[in-house]
Amino acid sequence: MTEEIIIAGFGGQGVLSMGKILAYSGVMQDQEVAWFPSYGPEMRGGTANVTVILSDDRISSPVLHEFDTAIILNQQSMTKFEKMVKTGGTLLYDPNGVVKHPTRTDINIYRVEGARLAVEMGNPLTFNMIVLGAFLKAKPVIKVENVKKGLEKSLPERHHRLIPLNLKAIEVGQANLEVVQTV
Amino acid sequence: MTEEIIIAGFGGQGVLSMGKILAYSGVMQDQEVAWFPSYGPEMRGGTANVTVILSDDRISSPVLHEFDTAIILNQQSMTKFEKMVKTGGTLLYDPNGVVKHPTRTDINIYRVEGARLAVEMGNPLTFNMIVLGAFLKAKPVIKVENVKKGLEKSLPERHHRLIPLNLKAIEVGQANLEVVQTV
Amino acid sequence: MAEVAERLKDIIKPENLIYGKSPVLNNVTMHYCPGCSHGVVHKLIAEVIDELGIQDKTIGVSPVGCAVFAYNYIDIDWSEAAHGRAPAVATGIKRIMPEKTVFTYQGDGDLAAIGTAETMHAINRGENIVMIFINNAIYGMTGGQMAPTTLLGQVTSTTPYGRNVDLNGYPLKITELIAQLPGAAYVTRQSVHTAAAVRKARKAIRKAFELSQQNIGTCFVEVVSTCNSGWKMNPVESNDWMVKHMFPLFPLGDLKDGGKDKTDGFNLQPQ
Amino acid sequence: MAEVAERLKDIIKPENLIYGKSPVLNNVTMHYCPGCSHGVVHKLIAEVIDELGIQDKTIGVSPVGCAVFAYNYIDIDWSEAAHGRAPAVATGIKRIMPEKTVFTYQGDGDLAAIGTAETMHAINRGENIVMIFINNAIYGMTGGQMAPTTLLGQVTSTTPYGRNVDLNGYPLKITELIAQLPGAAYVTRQSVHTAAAVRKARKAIRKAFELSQQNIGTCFVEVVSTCNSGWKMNPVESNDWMVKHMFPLFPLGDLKDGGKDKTDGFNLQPQ
Amino acid sequence: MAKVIGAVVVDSEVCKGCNLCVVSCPTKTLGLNRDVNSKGYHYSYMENPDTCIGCSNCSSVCPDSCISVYRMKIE
Amino acid sequence: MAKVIGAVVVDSEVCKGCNLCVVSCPTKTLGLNRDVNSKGYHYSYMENPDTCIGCSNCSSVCPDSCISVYRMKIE
Amino acid sequence: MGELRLMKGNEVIAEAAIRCGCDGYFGYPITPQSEVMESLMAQRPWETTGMVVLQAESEIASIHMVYGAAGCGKRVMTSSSSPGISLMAEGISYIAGSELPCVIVNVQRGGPGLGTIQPSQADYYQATKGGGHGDYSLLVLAPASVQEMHDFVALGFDLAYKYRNPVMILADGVIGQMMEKVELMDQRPRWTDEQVKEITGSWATLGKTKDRSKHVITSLEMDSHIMEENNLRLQAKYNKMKQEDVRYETILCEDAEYVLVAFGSAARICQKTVQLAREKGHKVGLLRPITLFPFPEKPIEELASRIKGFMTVEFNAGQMVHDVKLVVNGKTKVEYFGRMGGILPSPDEVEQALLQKLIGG
Amino acid sequence: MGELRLMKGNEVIAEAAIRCGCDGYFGYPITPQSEVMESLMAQRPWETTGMVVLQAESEIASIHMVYGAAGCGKRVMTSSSSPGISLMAEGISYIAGSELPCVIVNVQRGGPGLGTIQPSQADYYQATKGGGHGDYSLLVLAPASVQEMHDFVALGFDLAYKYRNPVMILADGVIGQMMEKVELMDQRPRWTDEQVKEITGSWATLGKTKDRSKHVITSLEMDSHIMEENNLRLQAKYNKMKQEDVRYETILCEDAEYVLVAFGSAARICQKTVQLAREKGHKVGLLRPITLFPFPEKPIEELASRIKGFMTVEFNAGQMVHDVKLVVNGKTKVEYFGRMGGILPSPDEVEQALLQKLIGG
Ligand SMILES: Cc1ncc(C[n+]2csc(CCOP(=O)(O)OP(=O)(O)O)c2C)c(N)n1
Ligand SMILES: Cc1ncc(C[n+]2csc(CCOP(=O)(O)OP(=O)(O)O)c2C)c(N)n1
Ligand code: SF4
Ligand code: SF4
Ligand code: SF4
Ligand code: SF4
Ligand code: SF4
Ligand code: SF4
Ligand SMILES: [Mg+2]
Ligand SMILES: [Mg+2]
Repeated sequence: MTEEIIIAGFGGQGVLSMGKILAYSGVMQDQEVAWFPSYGPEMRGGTANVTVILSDDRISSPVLHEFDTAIILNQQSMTKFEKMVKTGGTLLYDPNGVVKHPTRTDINIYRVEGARLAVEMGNPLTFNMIVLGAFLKAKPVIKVENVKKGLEKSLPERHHRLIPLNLKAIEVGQANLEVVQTV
Repeated sequence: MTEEIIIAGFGGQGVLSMGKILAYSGVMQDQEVAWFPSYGPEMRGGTANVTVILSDDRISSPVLHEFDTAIILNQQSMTKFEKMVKTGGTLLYDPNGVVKHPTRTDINIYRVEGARLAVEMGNPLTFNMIVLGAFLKAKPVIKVENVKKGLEKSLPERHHRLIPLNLKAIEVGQANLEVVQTV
Repeated sequence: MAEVAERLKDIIKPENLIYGKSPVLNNVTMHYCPGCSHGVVHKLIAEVIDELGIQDKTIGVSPVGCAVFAYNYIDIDWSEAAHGRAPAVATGIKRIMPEKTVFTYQGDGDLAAIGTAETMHAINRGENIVMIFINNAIYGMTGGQMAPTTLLGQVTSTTPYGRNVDLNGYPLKITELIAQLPGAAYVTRQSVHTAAAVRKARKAIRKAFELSQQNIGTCFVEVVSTCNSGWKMNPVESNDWMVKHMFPLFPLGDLKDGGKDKTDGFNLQPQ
Repeated sequence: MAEVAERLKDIIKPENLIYGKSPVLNNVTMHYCPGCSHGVVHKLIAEVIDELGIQDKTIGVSPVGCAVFAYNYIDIDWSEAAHGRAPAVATGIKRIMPEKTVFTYQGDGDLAAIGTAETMHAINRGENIVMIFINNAIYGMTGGQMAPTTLLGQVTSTTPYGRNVDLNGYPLKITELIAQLPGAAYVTRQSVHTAAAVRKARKAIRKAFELSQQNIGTCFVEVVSTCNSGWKMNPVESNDWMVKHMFPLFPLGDLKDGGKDKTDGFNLQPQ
Repeated sequence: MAKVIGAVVVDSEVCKGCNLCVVSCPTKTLGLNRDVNSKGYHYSYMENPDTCIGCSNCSSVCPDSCISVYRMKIE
Repeated sequence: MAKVIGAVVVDSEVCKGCNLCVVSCPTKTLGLNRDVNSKGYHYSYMENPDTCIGCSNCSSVCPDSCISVYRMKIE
Repeated sequence: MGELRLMKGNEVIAEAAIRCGCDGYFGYPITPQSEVMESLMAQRPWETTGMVVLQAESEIASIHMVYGAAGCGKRVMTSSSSPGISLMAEGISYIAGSELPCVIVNVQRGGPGLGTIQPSQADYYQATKGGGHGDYSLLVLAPASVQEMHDFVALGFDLAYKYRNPVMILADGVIGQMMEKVELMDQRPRWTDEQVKEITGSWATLGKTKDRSKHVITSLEMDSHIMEENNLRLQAKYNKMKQEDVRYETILCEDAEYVLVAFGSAARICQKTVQLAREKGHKVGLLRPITLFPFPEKPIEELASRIKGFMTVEFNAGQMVHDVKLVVNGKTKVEYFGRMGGILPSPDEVEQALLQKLIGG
Repeated sequence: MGELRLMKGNEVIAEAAIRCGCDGYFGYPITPQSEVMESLMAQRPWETTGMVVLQAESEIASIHMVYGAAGCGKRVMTSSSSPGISLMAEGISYIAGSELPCVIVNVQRGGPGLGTIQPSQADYYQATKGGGHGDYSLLVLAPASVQEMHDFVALGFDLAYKYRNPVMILADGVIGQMMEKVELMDQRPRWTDEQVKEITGSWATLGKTKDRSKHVITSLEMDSHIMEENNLRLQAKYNKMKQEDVRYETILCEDAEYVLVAFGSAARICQKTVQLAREKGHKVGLLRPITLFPFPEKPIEELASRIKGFMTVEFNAGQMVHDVKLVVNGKTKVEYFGRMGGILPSPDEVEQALLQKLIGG
């Protein structure tokens, strides 16, 4: 099994750390993983994206021109990455950041109202975990228990008290996945 | 005509400037010339030598392994350069600086008591011009009038008053050349 | 509501405009973080260039640091400089075109760490340039590492437990040293955290550029600044932190005025 | 005549020897020009190392400059340093082997021109090293070019008409700046032109090495020196010239004593 | 006595919502908007448009030069 | 009263004839030799061997450490 | 098995340095590798292993601090990115000339000049042909994974001490910023004073004791004949490296008709290209030089006589391609494909280039 | 005919700079080239032509002063020797990246490190393969006589402006310290403000007037696509140099069976070797690259197909030999002979090597 994922959005949306948790969870279930971010001084307020690869085999290129899954959190990223989803692949997006909704018919499309749900949860910082939950519902490539382990490993001790909140957010995401189309 | 000369002695003996005047004189008679010194921080009190090449043709290598003429002013230089005179070539030396006199039999050997004569002239700085005079007597590759012109060209204006003294020294050198052997 | 709109319409007329964007600033949104002091200082420089009417004779030297893109914002000719070398670049420009007004714009890492030699020597030669020094006690551009002016105890990404004198050395009060260089003409330390401070800083920058027209030595304006991203505070907190922690070590005010030193003291003794 | 010889024989006995060549000096004739101050300072350093019994724990850092071969003369372990970088090299050595005594030996070109940043920052960090600074107002090694400390009016091969402030800038009084760095523990300016001066200089060097054992900051000894070759005078004239021309700008004496500055002033304000 | 009244115009697209103008206003005229601009910043605006005295403090401290200040005397 | 007398030994091969010892001697004991050593330097020597008081001034200023100073008290 | 972690390439450099018993790190911030020093500072190894970590005032100071500390026989290192490495050119030449062992990490970004902070491999020449003056070579290791970032620190020190020569780890922004799973080595103790003395006691500046003559760390030699001997000694050392320490990896080269040659992260991309090409039936292999100096000449020579062509893939204007050509010496085709400015070609883009330049053409 | 003088190579650099109307020189002393600045200072050109001469605090400052002044469209230069050139690596990369014209003289001495002040050609790689980071090339001229030291200053500026690229004059201690007869060019005026504006007005920092948008001298570009374009533009320029500005000299190559390849003072020695060998009946010729970049590929390629072998003669461990091999590409033998450490081989020593390695072997 190899899952090649791009997560893309604004700098402040927790894109990189969502990728990190995903990657760490992969480690927890003994997979090979690669996490490769865009970087630069423009990250302040600019766009950010990260490629995450989970695989049972040795991972070759961290640079990809097509993805199994694209998780898209703003319009710029939609413009850039919709076309890079493999035929039959998956696109998950938060409609709040998006003006032009996806138009491809050869891929699975899901939505999650991450931003709105995060506000409802009373903590905008849960946004990325909600989206992660939705993704795991759409594509259960990682077991939630491994996400938990991943969180434990990746968060510094002093932030461990936040883990329950994060797991709750994942649940909310899982519960709120909307299917737009499946192929 | 090509004349390849090495002049070698102590730093303070005016070796480099003797070479310079020789080279400038060559220019005065429309020859090609090259003047190539040893250089380094060790020049303070250490040895100094300069290769001077006068030629009617374009000069190739400034680095030579044998010379038409060696003008030798101390023992170290004798040790180093006696063997580098071409067969049939010329070695001129000042015996005052030398313990082991030259022993080769296939070259012309001359001497000039430059140091002693300079003291006699009342000006140790004339030493190198005396030696130059002796050389020109032994090998008249340069006309004295061109040496005069060379001096005029190479000395800064304010030192032009020293030219007569220098020319006098050349005369003294010419008059005091001692022939040791000719082949 | 309509009444308010009416009233505003009355006021907001071209003839009532008393402060707007300087024409020497380009219409480009700056890449700086919200609240960054760089933006304020850029504005002041643009205003001064405009006021003095020297847009066509001013060459800026932009550094490596957060202000690396300064050339996108102030509408004059610019030369980039490698990290720390702005004073050398400015020297080259000014010496070769002495009729121009040349200024550098440098951060604390740039001016006081890697560029220390170039800074000290340009000023000691009395190069007739203006130097604007943005002291935000951190390396903003590269993500908040310790700068020469970082305070003892201050947390940065390379002093995560606070700067410690044994491990990291002292903060460097480079402006105090510069003020003693004979080639310095005018050395001042300013800030832009309040409107009053901004007005004083503008005056100082204007004075530096004015003096620079007289070729009387190097004019040096330090601006004690904030880097809220690097400091991990919001802009308002940053200003408070700066006032509380930085001002004691870097007190505002003029450090030198009146042109280069006389040469007497540096000459050979008379025969 | 015989009587004299007899008398001398009486005096010249091992037990009457009161001053001879230091055992820490190698038996190699130094390459310096006759009368060069470098030789005297080398001797003093050797004597101090001998007196303090620290030959086996002292590492010297030799510069690029006339003293580039210092390692041939003083019988200790040495590291070369690229031009100007001795303070960085010494920092590396001292930080990695804090139990050693580490000193740099640098000329004015090395320490105050190309090496300005390394000099200022090593001292500002308060590196626990000794720095010996030979200020002969010229680049001896390369044939007598202008140095940062060359006086205005002084003739060198790159200021053949005398140093001129507009063309060449001011002499740099770097020791005065160094004395203000908080990391400096002891800063003094000495000379070796008379026997009395030599004795004072030896004391200063000894003090610097002694203090250095206590790790209380950087100890810095400037020696105002002659370079008769570069100055184109004989050694005796050179000393006179130095006294007359250099001492007014570079007055002898201590500039700082008592260890690194307290850290209070450099700290964050208490909460 | 001549009274001075003022008003400001904030370029809300350029504003980064740093809040520096808000705290620098002596008359508490300004506030950050609940809405965000296209870059997601809560931009500054005249919360109390009546109180502005046109002192240009806000504009002075604004790093992004997005405030224009207008002032007029009224009798 | 105890008088102090001195003497110096100059390593004439190492001496570079710089003259610094000569001018530093308070008793004019030293002078530069007319002869030169193998490197061509007029080396320093005790011109007036009687006058040396063993003060070691000469040795202190010598850049080439070629002077050894001896001193003894005589009654 | 050692501890498993998910780490950034830059962070793992720091971790590996501490764990392999490195004595000191001297550096200056620059993107994309500032995390190396930041991680070290966060870990405070001076309180555990005793490792020294110092933020210098510049890259120049850093490299000369390394010079001083390496001269004491200690295992020290620095890291930087392209412009910073350029500033070290003089210092690196001194280190090579004085035969000091140390590790220098270059996490390359795009040049020339200030260029871009995006990844690049344009310092290949600088690393392998001596950016500084004079005849010298670094031993250059090119990691292609976070695991190799880890492994090459310890390996780098081993080789540096084997040859008394600076070792460069030539990484790039991709490997520096990427996170992968990495197996960490167990903590090794730093060399004890006794070990340092045993290993480096014949040359290091540890203080001149009565029982030996002084040690001098220097590259200076004014006697031309001795200087030439020094140069010859260096050259002999480089030849020895060529004999004993060439490292490379081949993937599917046995039956290959076409071989991609790529190092570092470009090789990672090519790995996938090989897969894509094989899926289409093209017999493509990959040769990945791990040591860029000494360059893997033998395997290339062997392949040259039996394959239809090589194509190097580089994030630069074509640098390593010349080293391949030198080895191939006309025996088969050698092409180059590359991108610059921080653009990373995707595996299929490389595949297309391969088809165009070699297979199709 | 111009004025004839007997001058040192270093001095003539200064003289030529003044006479060709150079606007500024920024430098720092280092043997064996300090006479360049000393001669300039003695001549006081600021009082005659208005040329600026400044002794900087270091080579780093020098090269960045050049950066600033060159950005103003002025014709400026610096000179140094090997270690000093290494220090300029970052600055040179910036100059190349910002496409600034200027002349940089390297009077090489032996390395690595402090090495020796004696002559060397060991900076060939540094000069031709980019000592600094990133993909860039200098146009490199290698003078073999004092006359060429003179001529290449003006030529260097012409080429620098033709390409908006830094030009390096790669000399060595032999040519720098040697005196030969030289014909000096007549004094040319410096460019007037009008000329500067005409020639450089489209890019130089002359002050932004209302009629144009601002000029920015920079090598920075964060957009990868634009950065790649910048890189491609540079590469196109280097290709143009290869088309239009290759310079070399051949001596007795028409009927040669063996050809020596040497540049700079090594070529002078080889000239005599050719003579010696011809006297003994060996058909030997000499190819002297004058531009080291762009390298004279065509003439070597042509010779490669008809001669029995090349031997490069270099004062280094064998650097240019690789460029010759790359061109020859296996068509004939390519040998190298060299000396290091400041030792200069004599013409007969080269002859012997030639006999041993090529003719005899
Ligand atoms: C030679 C070199 N070293 C390091 C860097 C990385 N770098 C870029 S900006 C900077 C320091 C920025 O700090 P400062 O000068 O204080 O400016 P600020 O961003 O704080 O305004 C550094 C280290 C570089 N670009 N070049
Ligand atoms: C990078 C570099 N630049 C320049 C030089 C040449 N150089 C050698 S010593 C020196 C200066 C010597 O002057 P100073 O430091 O005052 O020492 P002094 O010889 O006067 O004792 C210079 C410029 C060098 N070796 N390396
Ligand atoms: S990082 Fe700091 S200095 Fe840079 S733009 Fe942000 S606040 Fe300003
Ligand atoms: S040149 Fe000057 S500093 Fe150097 S040895 Fe001679 S006198 Fe001393
Ligand atoms: S102009 Fe003055 S009163 Fe009006 S909003 Fe701005 S700061 Fe407030
Ligand atoms: S100061 Fe400027 S950028 Fe900041 S909130 Fe006010 S208007 Fe917006
Ligand atoms: S010891 Fe004193 S008295 Fe004796 S020679 Fe020396 S200086 Fe003169
Ligand atoms: S001081 Fe020393 S070197 Fe100089 S003359 Fe006297 S003994 Fe000789
Ligand atoms: Mg800063
Ligand atoms: Mg000096």
